[in-house]
Amino acid sequence: MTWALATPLVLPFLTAVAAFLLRAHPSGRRISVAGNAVLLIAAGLLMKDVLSEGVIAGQMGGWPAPFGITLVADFLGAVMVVITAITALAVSIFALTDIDERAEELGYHALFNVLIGGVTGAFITGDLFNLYVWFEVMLISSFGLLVLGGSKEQIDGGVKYVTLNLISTILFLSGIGLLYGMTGTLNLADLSRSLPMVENQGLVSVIAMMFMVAFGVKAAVFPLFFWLPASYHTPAFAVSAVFAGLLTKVGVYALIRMFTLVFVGDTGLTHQILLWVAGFTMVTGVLGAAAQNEIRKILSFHIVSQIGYMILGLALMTPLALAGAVFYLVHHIIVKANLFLIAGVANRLTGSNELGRIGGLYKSAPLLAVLFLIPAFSLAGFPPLSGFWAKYVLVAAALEDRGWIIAGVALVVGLLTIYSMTKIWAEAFWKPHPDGIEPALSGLAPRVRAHLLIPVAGLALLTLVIGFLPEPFVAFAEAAAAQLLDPTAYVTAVLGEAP
Amino acid sequence: MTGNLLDIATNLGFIMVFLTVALALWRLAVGPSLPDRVVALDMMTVAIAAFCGLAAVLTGDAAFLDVALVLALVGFLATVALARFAERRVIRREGEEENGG
Amino acid sequence: MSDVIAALLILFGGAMTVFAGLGIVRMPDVFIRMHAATKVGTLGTGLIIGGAAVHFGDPGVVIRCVLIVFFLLLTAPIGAHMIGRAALRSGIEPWKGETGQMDVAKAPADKT
Amino acid sequence: MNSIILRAGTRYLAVLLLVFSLYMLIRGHNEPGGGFIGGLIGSTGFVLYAIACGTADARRALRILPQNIAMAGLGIALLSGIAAAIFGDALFTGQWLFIGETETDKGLPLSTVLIFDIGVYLVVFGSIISLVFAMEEEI
Amino acid sequence: MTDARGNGPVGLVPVAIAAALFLWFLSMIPAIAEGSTLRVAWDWVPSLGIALSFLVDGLSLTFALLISGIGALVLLYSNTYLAGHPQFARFALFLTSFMLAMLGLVLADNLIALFVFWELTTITSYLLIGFGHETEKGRRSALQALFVTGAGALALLAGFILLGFTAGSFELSVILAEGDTLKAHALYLPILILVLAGTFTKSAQFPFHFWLPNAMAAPTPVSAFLHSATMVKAGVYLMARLHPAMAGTDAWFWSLTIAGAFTALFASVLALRQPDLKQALAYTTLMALGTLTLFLGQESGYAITAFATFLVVHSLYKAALFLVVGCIDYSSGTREADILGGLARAMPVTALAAGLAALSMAGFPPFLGFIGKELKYAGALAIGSEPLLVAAALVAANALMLAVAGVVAFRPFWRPARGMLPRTPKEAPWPMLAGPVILAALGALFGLQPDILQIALIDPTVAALLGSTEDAKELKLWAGVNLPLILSVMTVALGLALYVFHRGLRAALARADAAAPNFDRGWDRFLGGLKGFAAWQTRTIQTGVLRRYIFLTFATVLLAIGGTMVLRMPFPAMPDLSDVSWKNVALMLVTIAGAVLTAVTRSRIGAMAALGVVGIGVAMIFIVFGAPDVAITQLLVETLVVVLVAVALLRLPTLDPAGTRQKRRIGDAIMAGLVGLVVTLTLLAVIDTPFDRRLTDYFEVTSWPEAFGRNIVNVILVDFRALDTFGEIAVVVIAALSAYALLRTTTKAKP
Amino acid sequence: MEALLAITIGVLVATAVYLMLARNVLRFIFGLVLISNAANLTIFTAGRLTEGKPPLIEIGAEAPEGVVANALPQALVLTAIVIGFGLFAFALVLMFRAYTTLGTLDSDEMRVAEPRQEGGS
Amino acid sequence: MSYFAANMFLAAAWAIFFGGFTWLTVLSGFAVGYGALWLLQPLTGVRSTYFKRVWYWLKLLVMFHYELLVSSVQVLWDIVTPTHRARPAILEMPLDTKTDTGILLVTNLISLTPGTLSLDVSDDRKTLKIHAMFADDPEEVCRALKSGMERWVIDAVEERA
Ligand code: NA
Ligand code: NA
Repeated sequence: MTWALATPLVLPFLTAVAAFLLRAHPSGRRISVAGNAVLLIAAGLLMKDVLSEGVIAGQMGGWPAPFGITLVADFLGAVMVVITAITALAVSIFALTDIDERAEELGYHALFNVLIGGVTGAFITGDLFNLYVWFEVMLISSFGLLVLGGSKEQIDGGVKYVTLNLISTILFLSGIGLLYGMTGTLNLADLSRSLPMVENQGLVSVIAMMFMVAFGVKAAVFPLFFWLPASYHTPAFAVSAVFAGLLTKVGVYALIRMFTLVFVGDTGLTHQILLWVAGFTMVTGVLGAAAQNEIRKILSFHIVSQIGYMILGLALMTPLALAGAVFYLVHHIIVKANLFLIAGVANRLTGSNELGRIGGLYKSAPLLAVLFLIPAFSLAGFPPLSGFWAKYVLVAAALEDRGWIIAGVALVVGLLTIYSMTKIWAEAFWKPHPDGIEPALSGLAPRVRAHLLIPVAGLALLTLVIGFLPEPFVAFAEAAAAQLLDPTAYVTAVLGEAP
Repeated sequence: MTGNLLDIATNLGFIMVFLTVALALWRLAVGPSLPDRVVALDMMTVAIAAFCGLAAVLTGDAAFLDVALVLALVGFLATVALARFAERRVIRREGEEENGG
Repeated sequence: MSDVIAALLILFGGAMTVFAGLGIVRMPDVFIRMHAATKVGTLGTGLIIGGAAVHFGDPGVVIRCVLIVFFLLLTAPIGAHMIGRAALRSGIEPWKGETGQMDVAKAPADKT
Repeated sequence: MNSIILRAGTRYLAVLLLVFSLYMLIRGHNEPGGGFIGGLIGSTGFVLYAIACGTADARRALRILPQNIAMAGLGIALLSGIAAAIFGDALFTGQWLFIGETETDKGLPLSTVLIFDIGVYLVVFGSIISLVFAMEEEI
Repeated sequence: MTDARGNGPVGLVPVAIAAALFLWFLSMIPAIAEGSTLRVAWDWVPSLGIALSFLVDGLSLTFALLISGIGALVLLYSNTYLAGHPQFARFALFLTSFMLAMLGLVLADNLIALFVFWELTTITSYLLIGFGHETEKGRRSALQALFVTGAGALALLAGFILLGFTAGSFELSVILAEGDTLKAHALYLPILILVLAGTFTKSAQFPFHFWLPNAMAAPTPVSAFLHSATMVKAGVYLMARLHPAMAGTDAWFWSLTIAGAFTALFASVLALRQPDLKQALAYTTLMALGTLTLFLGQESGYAITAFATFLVVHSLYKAALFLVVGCIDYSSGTREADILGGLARAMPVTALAAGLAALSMAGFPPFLGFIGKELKYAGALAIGSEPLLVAAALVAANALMLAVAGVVAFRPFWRPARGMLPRTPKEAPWPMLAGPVILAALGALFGLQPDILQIALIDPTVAALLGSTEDAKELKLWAGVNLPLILSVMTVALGLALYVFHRGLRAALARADAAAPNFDRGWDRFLGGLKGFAAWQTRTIQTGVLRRYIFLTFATVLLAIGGTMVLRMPFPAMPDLSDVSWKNVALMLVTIAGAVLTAVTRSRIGAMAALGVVGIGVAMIFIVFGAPDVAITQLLVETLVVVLVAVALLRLPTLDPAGTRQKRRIGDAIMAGLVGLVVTLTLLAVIDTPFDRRLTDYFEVTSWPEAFGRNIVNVILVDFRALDTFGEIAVVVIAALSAYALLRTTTKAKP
Repeated sequence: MEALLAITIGVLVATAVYLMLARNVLRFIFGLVLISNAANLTIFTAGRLTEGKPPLIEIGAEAPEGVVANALPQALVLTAIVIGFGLFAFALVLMFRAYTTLGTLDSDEMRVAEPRQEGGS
Repeated sequence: MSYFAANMFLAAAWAIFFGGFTWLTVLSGFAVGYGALWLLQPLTGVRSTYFKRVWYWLKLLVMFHYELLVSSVQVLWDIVTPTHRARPAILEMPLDTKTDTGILLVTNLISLTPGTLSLDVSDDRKTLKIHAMFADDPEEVCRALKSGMERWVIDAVEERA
């Protein structure tokens, strides 16, 4: 059982080492793809176990909890691992063409796979300090990936990304220290049991806020999101796709985990603040997007905006709302990663991502147009695509909870999302190319076309599947939400029955 | 009695080492030249080795001598690097801009 | 007995380090300050470590102490050389003594 | 760095640092030291070498690309953790072999834990060297 | 518009689908006419109570027949109209998809399923309106339609969700039975407002009407289909659908009546003002939608019968006229009313169809339009309050409609041309004529034989709305001399007068319109305002200045932690300083001195060395408190930090290069001090709590016996928490690789 | 004693924040070093302080004799120091690279990724 | 170096013979072994500088520490007294030492003895720059260093035919 948990964590690192040592050889990049394919299988097996057994936990090193490090997979953790593997596989295929040999020589595949390892680790660890370690693994590899290529934009964006994320990291680390000082433990399940026993509950709230800010930066919520729009449009497309899909969502995941499992003693304060944060994040993000004229900048601000939806689910803390947050997480990763990949294809065909300088894709690259419309309209929340269900569940949860205003905000932000998506559509696809060129996919070598379109089509297909057959996903999200709301199963799986 | 003497000596030793550190700190803050600051830092590094020796005596645990050992071997690396900086900076200043380095 | 020796070594070593400290504060130019730091400081630390060696007496510890002193003696002069060389090459004029030239060494102020 | 004194000193110091670092690595399980500290000390040897004699010489002395050392170290550390699977244990469960074990004495311990620490050593060693070399080569 | 070659079988497949569907729906008429309903359902998202359920009753069947029937004709028409167009395939795909979505909408029994289809019509219509996407205008119109209807749809979604919560189900068949509880519920008014926001935008009711005329940028068949018979009627359909559950309240009555009446009148006036035939028709559509809305506000049998009848009438003649305009455009190359003329000779069949449809539209007997109009007046007069006012509005609107009918369908054919036509007109090919002819003919047929319509569609529709067919009023050409007939006569007189003077009127209207608020320009202002606001907001938040970002981040930290402290935490007890020794104070002072020196020095090496002091101070703290491993590591790392910085500084400029005097940063200093204070207070509170040492106790007793190591710290690192260490070395490797890559990667030249 | 360290940490944080708010990114780097030290000390202090005795087990003993320093925070701090070093090294190289590429260390002048005309104040 | 190895071996054997490694056993074992080897030298037929070099090393160590002590006092005095008696100067001393190790030792030892500090060796290895604190007579300082410290170092480390 422990290996079902450990394998998805170990695989990316093995892949990274192998791909790095063979980086001069063509097989290096194939290892990356193969490794991520195996990762997907491992993630699937983990999911199978979780589906059949509920929460599963394993002690690394064989040391019992709470002394050794625990890996845990509940529904949320497992689905995040699966979605990570899917994204990683898609992006690693895309990278076959998108990443040049120079970057590979400098260790792109190692950076990428270690990033995936860090993300996976963050999703399945049951130990707070270990979570910090995986956050750092993720962070440092994202630093590397972000600036790989070394253009001025990348360096500039990198400076902002790095500085602000480092502040968050320090805050996280200090918070761990303080929490340890109060409870003497680092195990999340153990913290869940110990914290209510702490006499100074006000102090617990203070530390909770510390974590909220630390993860808030990672999740890019208002008013801590500056680093994201400053940097996400600068790296290679494969890189920004995996960033857009996964990175902020790890922050969201951490917020969900901490504020359902550990910090639930003062929801009147914490979750009320989260609600405000959610609203402002949605609005500022979507307005930020409306002000942009570059595809990836638009998409970047939308990441912020949609993080707000997920936080909304957490803030409401009802079964339906949490289910919405989980569903939104999964949907968003697929869709957003895909949109960044498509931005990459569009860039390759038209030579830019500036809306004013491109166009004509609808006429000459209809396949790409279809592939864009699916995630774009899904993001905008049009039915019957995945984003509709995500938004539907959250809005329903907000209305159910009599959160009229926040529901209204969520809906209006959805409308403005439509505005942004159609702006891209109108400018990049409908409008003729200002230089009169007709950018066609057929102009690409078949190999290149395959590398670019297989992942895009695959993710689009997934979006359609979730959209048209949402029931298993919704049911799963509801089950995951139930686990989050009642962490008994989680805690028991790690520590055994309460004494 | 002798144990007491050693305790007193060690504590005095601590005072003196701290005094040294404080003096070095003053030089470090004041400068004025770059090599002056480097000398001060170097002095502090050496003082820490003494500090480790005192800590070892005070606690009766030789583990702290390991710290001094590492420091003795590695401490001067910083001095070397800074000294090289001071030197190269001058070379660069001659070759390049006035206010460079 | 050994503790008395150790105490004396420590006291003497401590005094030496203070002198070294005073030296780098009081001496008129960087070269002379280096004299103080490199020699007196190293000596003081060496004595304190020696005191520790005497206190423990255990061969393993003594060897460690000898090594510490040895390493210090090996590295301190190299460091001093590097600083001195840098000072020399950055054009710091040595102070010529109170009877020779009364003004304090002209050290180019560190504007970096 | 064109200093005969430094270069001459480095010749001895670098060797000393390397040997010392291995010593710290091996004894780390029982006394202060271990893979991190060992790796850090070992790397300072080569850092010193690079400062004194230039990175070209230092790279020649090292022979292997430092990034490869670091990555290999990561692989070694990981494999030492995965090795537990052979014995049916969880990831990173230490596997011990005591050579010449008797009633009273445990004998010479060999373990995956030590291999892990060696991996840590290599990672720290290789990483710092590659970083410093690259930086040195930039100026 | 290209040659008439057609698109072969590819183009005919959609026609066949539509025709088959039409026939299938026809086959349902007998059952429905008998008063039964058909319902099928599949599970879709049972967890959320959402099913793919469909209900066929009079109302939905009427709509389904209109949609599939007109759909088949329009698809046939466009097969020729767009023959050879490179994007015909996607056009046909979108149009067919639209038709299917529309059918789903009117047949759905589940609110959420209905919403899904509702939005599908929005998307497909967006793509259809944007068919002329190469022009700025085409794109603008598409966005406008999407945005306005999309906005309404979001309100609608909220309304549906609340409706579902209130009724306990999303199934319409359940909700409609819950009408009384619903109307009594506190959420009734919000639900009504939200639902009407959706329907009014979709059906282009004032003040959301402005997108519809712009949507005429779509190819004419699209206009014929979407903007006459189907999509715009989705809102009307929904109001009708919910009529049994929601109608009967004052809120319902007044909002529908006022919006409907105003839209009808306002649109008819503007219709006359349009020089473009298609635009003119678009405004008459608005008028029709207003009228339909108006009737849905009532509950009387007259009104509902009028609604059902006019629904069919309008669909038939409006689709026909749009297609006729398409034919005119196709053969002559223009749609300008001021130029066109004398087409009757060249295009006799078209002229015939146009004439029939126009007479129906104008409400002359014996066309169905006449019956519709009579019922309208009867319905208006049956209104509970202010019937005359409503009737007067309708008379005016109908008179204008008559005038417009003349402008659109009489003038171009029977009056001489007033300018050169771009092409010599000739009759359009038969696939294009089939539609207008059949539709116009049906208008005449139903006028002469209203019973067919009454039994098949009108009665069941009325039954769907009012619960039984008893309230359905009879459709007949001659109902005797009554008030409606008198009103009709007045209408004709007024309409003819308007037609005669329409050119003068148009000029006057143009002047008046220029002075009136222009919603279309308002849209531009809205978008501009939105963009401006977005840009302002983004400029304010996302300044691009790193210092601001960092400041705000720390401000958030301060606010979050400090604020919570104030709200929740007792002030920490006075710390216990009894165990403080001078040595510890000295350590602290060294560390603090180093830190302060780092902050204030202007010398880089000074700062570096001061950092070294802090490192040394911290290392000494580790030594004093029994952490040799940590102290060694700290010193080694500190050394490497100094080395790295010293190397980097060789190429970096001074901290405050010449000319940039470092400003005194009092705000920053206050912020920094407060953050430091908060940290200290938190830490003081933490160390004031009792400490639980069980993890360490466990490590201490197991380290040697079970993990065979005497250095507990190392055992924790390589055994108890090896996974942490593994992650950590991964960080180290990647940091090195990243830094290496950063140094070696080449800078791309930027344009 | 912990209280004394709490004050020290507060000062370290304050100076670090002040440095991080400066225009010159090199100062940010210095602040980063300081604040990392503060965070490490926080963990160390939160695990409570024991003067003297390192957590080592004497030869022949099964467990440490008497009260020794808390080993777990030490291990955590050690990990954090090394991670912190990695992050620091990267950040330093990044700033270095920023200077060689963008020609400035003044963060107010770093306006390539978010140019003035669209975002700028 | 084989003599050195043999000597170490003898010292170790001696120490084990006397019951373990303590300072006394190891040092006395080294001394005894040295004597034995010196006596046996003619029998092996190998002429070696080993015996002389050990002697020179010892002499270097002793003399160095003596110098260290003497000059320390001198410097200390200058630090504690309010006036600076020092008359510093930078001297250039010609170097006879050729090997890197020799240069290292000479410069380090010069640096370690108070009053003098090696600053730099010229690129041609011919001259050493020294900062002397009490250079009332620079020639004399140079001569003392050459005949003292440098001589001892050359004797100890440099192979001479
Ligand atoms: Na997003
Ligand atoms: Na959205």
